[in-house]
Amino acid sequence: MSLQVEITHPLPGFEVNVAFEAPGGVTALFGQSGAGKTTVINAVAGLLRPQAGCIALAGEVLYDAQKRVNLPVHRRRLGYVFQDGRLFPHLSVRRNLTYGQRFAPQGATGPGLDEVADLLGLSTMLDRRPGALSGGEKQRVAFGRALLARPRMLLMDEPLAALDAARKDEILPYLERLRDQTGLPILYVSHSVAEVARLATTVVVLEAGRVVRAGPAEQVLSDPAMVRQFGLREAGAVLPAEIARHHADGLTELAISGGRLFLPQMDQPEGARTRVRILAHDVIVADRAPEGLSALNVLPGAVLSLREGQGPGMIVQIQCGTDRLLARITRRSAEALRLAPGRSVYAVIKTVSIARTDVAAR
Amino acid sequence: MSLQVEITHPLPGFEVNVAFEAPGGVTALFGQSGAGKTTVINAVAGLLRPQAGCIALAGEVLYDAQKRVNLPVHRRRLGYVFQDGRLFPHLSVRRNLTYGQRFAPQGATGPGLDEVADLLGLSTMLDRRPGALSGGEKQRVAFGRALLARPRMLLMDEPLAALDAARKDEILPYLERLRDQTGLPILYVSHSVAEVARLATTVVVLEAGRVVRAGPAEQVLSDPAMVRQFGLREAGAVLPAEIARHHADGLTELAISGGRLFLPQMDQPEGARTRVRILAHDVIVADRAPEGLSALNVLPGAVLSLREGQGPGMIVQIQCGTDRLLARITRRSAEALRLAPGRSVYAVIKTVSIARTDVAAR
Amino acid sequence: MTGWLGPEEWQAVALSLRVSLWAVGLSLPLSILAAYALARWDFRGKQLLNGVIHLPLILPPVVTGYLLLLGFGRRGPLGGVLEEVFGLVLAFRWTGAALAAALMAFPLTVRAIRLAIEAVDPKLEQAAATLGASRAWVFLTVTLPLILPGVIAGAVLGFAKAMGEFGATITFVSNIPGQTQTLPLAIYTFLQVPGGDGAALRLVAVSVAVAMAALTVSEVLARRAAKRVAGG
Amino acid sequence: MTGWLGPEEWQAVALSLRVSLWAVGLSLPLSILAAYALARWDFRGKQLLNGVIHLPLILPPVVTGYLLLLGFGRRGPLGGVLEEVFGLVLAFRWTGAALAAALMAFPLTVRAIRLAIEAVDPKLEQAAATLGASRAWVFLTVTLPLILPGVIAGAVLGFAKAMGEFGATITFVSNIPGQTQTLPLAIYTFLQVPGGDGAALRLVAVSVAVAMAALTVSEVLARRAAKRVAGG
Amino acid sequence: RADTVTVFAAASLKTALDQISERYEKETGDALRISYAGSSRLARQIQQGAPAQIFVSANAAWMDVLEGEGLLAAATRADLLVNRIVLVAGPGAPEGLSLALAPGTDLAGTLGDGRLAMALVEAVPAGIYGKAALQSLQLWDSVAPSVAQADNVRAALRLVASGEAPLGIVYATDAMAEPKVRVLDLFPEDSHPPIRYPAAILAEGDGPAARAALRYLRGDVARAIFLRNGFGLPEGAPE
Ligand SMILES: Nc1ncnc2c1ncn2[C@@H]1O[C@H](COP(=O)(O)OP(=O)(O)OP(=O)(O)O)[C@@H](O)[C@H]1O
Ligand SMILES: Nc1ncnc2c1ncn2[C@@H]1O[C@H](COP(=O)(O)OP(=O)(O)OP(=O)(O)O)[C@@H](O)[C@H]1O
Ligand SMILES: [Mg+2]
Ligand SMILES: [Mg+2]
Repeated sequence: MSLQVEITHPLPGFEVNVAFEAPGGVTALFGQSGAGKTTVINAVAGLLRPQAGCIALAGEVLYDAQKRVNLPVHRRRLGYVFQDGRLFPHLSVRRNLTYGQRFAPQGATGPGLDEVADLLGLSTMLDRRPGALSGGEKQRVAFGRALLARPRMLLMDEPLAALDAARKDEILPYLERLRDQTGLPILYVSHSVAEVARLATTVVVLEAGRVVRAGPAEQVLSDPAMVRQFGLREAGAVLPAEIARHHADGLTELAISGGRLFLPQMDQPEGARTRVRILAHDVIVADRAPEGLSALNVLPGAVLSLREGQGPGMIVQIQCGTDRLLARITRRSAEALRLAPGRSVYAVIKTVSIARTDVAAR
Repeated sequence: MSLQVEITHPLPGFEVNVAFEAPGGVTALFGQSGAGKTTVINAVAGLLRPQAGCIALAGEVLYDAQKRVNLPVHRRRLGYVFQDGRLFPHLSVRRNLTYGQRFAPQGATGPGLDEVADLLGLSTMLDRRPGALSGGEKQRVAFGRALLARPRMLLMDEPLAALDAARKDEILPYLERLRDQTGLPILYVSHSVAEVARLATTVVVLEAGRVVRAGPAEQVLSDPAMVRQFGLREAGAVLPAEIARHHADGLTELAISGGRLFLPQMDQPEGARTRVRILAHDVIVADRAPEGLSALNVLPGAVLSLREGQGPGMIVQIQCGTDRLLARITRRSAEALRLAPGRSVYAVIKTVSIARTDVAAR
Repeated sequence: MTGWLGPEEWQAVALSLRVSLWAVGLSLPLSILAAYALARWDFRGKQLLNGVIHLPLILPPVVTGYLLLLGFGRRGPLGGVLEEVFGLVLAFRWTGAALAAALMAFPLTVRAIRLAIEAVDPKLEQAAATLGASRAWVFLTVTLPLILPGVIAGAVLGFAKAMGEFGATITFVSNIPGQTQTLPLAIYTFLQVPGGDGAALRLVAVSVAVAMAALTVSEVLARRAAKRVAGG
Repeated sequence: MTGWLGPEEWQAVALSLRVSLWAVGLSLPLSILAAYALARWDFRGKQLLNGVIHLPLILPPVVTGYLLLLGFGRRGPLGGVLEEVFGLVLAFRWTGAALAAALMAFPLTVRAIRLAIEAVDPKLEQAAATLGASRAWVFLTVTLPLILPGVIAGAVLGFAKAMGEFGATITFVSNIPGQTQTLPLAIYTFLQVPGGDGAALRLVAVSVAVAMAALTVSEVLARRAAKRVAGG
Repeated sequence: RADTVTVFAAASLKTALDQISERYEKETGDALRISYAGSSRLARQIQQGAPAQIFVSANAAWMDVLEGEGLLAAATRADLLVNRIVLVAGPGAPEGLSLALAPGTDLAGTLGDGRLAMALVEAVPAGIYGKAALQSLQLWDSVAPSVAQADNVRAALRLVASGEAPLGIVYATDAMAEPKVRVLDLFPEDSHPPIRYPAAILAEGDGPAARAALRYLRGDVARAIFLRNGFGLPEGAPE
């Protein structure tokens, strides 16, 4: 199931003019506040009628300005988690959650009320009305409501922004499973690179209404040119990996093209393919194999390029096997280590810095 | 200016029963979704009348159930940034922003409209109405509106949750300046430990309507017992520091009790006192002084305690001078390095991992 | 009680209730439809429709009554059709009184409901649509419950108006005891005779009591509906 | 045009406009106050107040007219006071017609405004209070602008009702050409005479035209006010 | 089998007709169902096919209209009653005021800034007669600005009775029934057209029951009641 979007829509001040394809899985829409993310999602949902362009889901045309096709909102069957909640104030939490069920087609399957309420921690408040919920609780209901409508696709506009870390950690794996097991495509807006890196198969970066970069998550997130969009702290590389072995002491050994990585126990079976994200600021560069360090992961490689930023830092791209790592170090260190393209170095990565949130299955 | 809160208020299902003091500066209310944060802030603002207890700001009683004192909302003069925006839909952005100005007392000073609009990136949309703003833009207007009302205190309920990293990075230093220069006390709800660590002088942790921990930010955030509340990834130590020297290559040298730390250029003058936060997962433990590493910061110390968690990781507390660092390493490494209380070790910290967001003035 | 009011007066009370309830009951769906159309649709002649709906309010009731008489009287074009096709006679029957009352109440009911509809956030209706609800379902499950307080307010306003309607009724269906003599007509009749003030006053009291009861019930219902929405 | 309506008829038109505008203008602040009290305050006797406000709707207009006559006539208790203290005479004057019209329009106006007030999210008012606005300021700067469409709707409903008011007016201030003979009274007079239909019809047309114009203007105003709120 | 006859009658006849109707029912077992309203309103309804069988109008003009349209049963129209108009004073008038109606009477001066209450002078019979009478006495032009027109004669009477208007012109029958007013003078009989209440059977409602009822209205029992209520009988009717 792939979603094709190609729309133009003028807004006072600037124009939204985007074209991208969401090939299934999770497509993250990323961009500054006001970049046009909600506008694009609204157009897909049918809540906004773009001036020109067309939108198609799995070959079915949802909207085509030229052919004058405009499938009504309720027949698009796209579960939309709104940025502003929009719960039905007159219905109990339970009836908010089950609202869409009666409209779902006969055969549609999916998680049940109990499962979703449990996951979202809403089981004790099913009989309350939205007026008696906290901000995060409201957002969770909105989330569950969209899920339970058995949609063909999910549209999520910052669904987790109001949630605390613990709750996020519960919901993210669920979203992953949803993506992997049901194949439900998801269009996902988030300001959190960590969330995007974990969930997204495809990343579309918007700036002032235009797509500045779109492609597979690994490529877009590892692109040193995108550092400004994601923020210096979030720059990093996403590498394909395979689960090599689960060790008895709770560590999992991953095989990447440049060597081995150890990280805390993962769920997937040995042999499974996965993805790891290594943040640039978590990588230490050494000119010799370090000894007596608590860091378990030391990968040999060669400097590919050096990029100076503003300030005292630089980004070093290191070729490790067929993959490219990013490391953020100070210019002072670069000089001390006499780094230059071609120089062979070791990348030192702490085990735990490849945290679970940053590992995603593909 | 200190805020005293001591209230009891029953809600269906559980009871909010909190007592804490916010001694000035930024007091962060931290807790899971539904813990009662908004309820507490509403009580302070006067939007909710607690069943029992009292609330006082700088000695002035705002509310006292026993003495039947209840200062009306508009005379409390507390700028409230709501979790749900609440912009005036019929007023332009400009008039939303300046709404509170006419009610401010004659002498009150503070930032002007232009300054705030600039800071918040709203200058180009002053004549729009809130209906024509994006989610993040709305939240920024709500923020500016509260600021411009020249309040005696700010109440902020997740003010930055809807903003992207770039915008946050612009607003956070501003909040810091506000806190430091105007001495405006702020009660701040956030799910982001990074934000809290950067801004908060005092942290109050709520759980199911009760205060489970309250105190100076350094202590609460560095408390290994609070790891569950903040999440494993956010565990770390917050240390007092002094700016020793600004180097020509853009690095700033900080003096802490256990040695010297290098980090990217800071704004504050040499000699200024500040705070650094060192996340546990950013610390590598070595049994000898490492060589040939890009990491600039190597602090000698001694293992104080080892705490095993679930999973393959452990938390090592290291005494460095008079301060205590936390390091998160794998059990495998701990065994390899034969770590035990008393053993002298080196803590290796990458320069850049003490990022600007995690440094706060006091 | 039966001693307090004569049988003819009880008849008037019962008739008024019947007329008003039918008037409100039958016109309510139409009022909701009209209010929805005015609030949410854009169509040619919308202003005209709005004007026509308000006519009974603007015109002196006597004129409305005469127009009804001309249109729905037995010799009137519409009256003839109704009688032939549906066997429904309005002129000089209580059914005609109900029509007059409904017509006079219509602008009030429509206005109240329209205001309520305009206050519903279309974003909620959009949300329902994204969940698969067609327009009709959105209306039934979201819009209607949300405007319930307004519908109740409109219905009661209409009921009160129907209970008090005089000019159009007496002009259209005359003042026939037991058939078209509603409370206000009976009051009027008593006011026409010397010494009738006492009887008129009693009927006024009944009229006021009924309307107050309706008001009170409606307030309670509306408040309950509103509380559901506010959440609690 | 002047040839089309006689001078006396023009007088009636002008008088009706004057009476209706004053009726609505003067009663509007009171309507807003009453609506606010009913929507937002809790006090003893609220139901009673609500009932009293609705009385003119419930009672046959003739009865309202008589009650006005008894209370505000020159010999009535209130009429005497008003005349002595303010030199304001209502009986047989256009001022009395305005009072009657205002009273009859009051329940309609109050209902409309009340519905609008109930639709305002109290959270916005709370937000204004946190910014330092006292209750009065909150009302002026937040509530009032937000209910503007409702106020306009209410005012127009009231105006239309005032333009069409007949029963209470003729009973209270009787029919004095040039002083109290409003349009509906003039129309009524014509309708009573065999052959007066033509003249009555012309006046009806004028009445309808005026009310339609008011309606249209109000729709435009209300839509503009609503659009401001919706944002655009 | 009891018959019910529907009568459309001028509102001012209510007191008398209700009494007659009660007697009629008692004596014959048949019932009268009477719809009281203004004559013009009833006449228009009859034009539109109202189910009336007998019409008693306070106004000959509207009966003429119906007759002209052929709505009356042939040869059933006859005047049922006559009435007089009087000048009355109420609590608003000076105590002990007396006034005789004649050309030159200072009616306007007596009123001062008070009002003369009448029924609508262009539309309602009592008002039309009153205006005609004042005109023939040459008083109309001077009092016209002081006239307060009520929508029916009963409302005019009420204005006088409540003291709002010191003087009023009403039917003699009304004046008699209202203790709060006193009659200052009768208008001369020749100062206005004769005040007659014609009654007729309507073509559509004609039948033995209607005929019997109208006969009863013209019979002795009814007449006695009418007289008791202050009405007169038309000339030529057997005393
Ligand atoms: N009705 C409107 N009229 C004018 N401008 C509008 C309107 N709606 C949205 N905009 C503008 O369009 C731009 C894109 O809005 P949109 O809601 O799509 O942003 P977004 O990417 O979702 O931002 P955020 O992350 O803040 O929610 C914003 O700059 C906004 O100000
Ligand atoms: N009117 C109410 N009736 C019943 N329960 C309520 C009501 N209002 C709030 N609650 C409950 O009180 C608890 C605290 O709510 P509060 O809004 O203070 O949470 P919070 O800490 O702000 O959460 P969040 O981070 O999700 O905004 C929640 O569990 C909520 O469900
Ligand atoms: Mg958005
Ligand atoms: Mg909250």
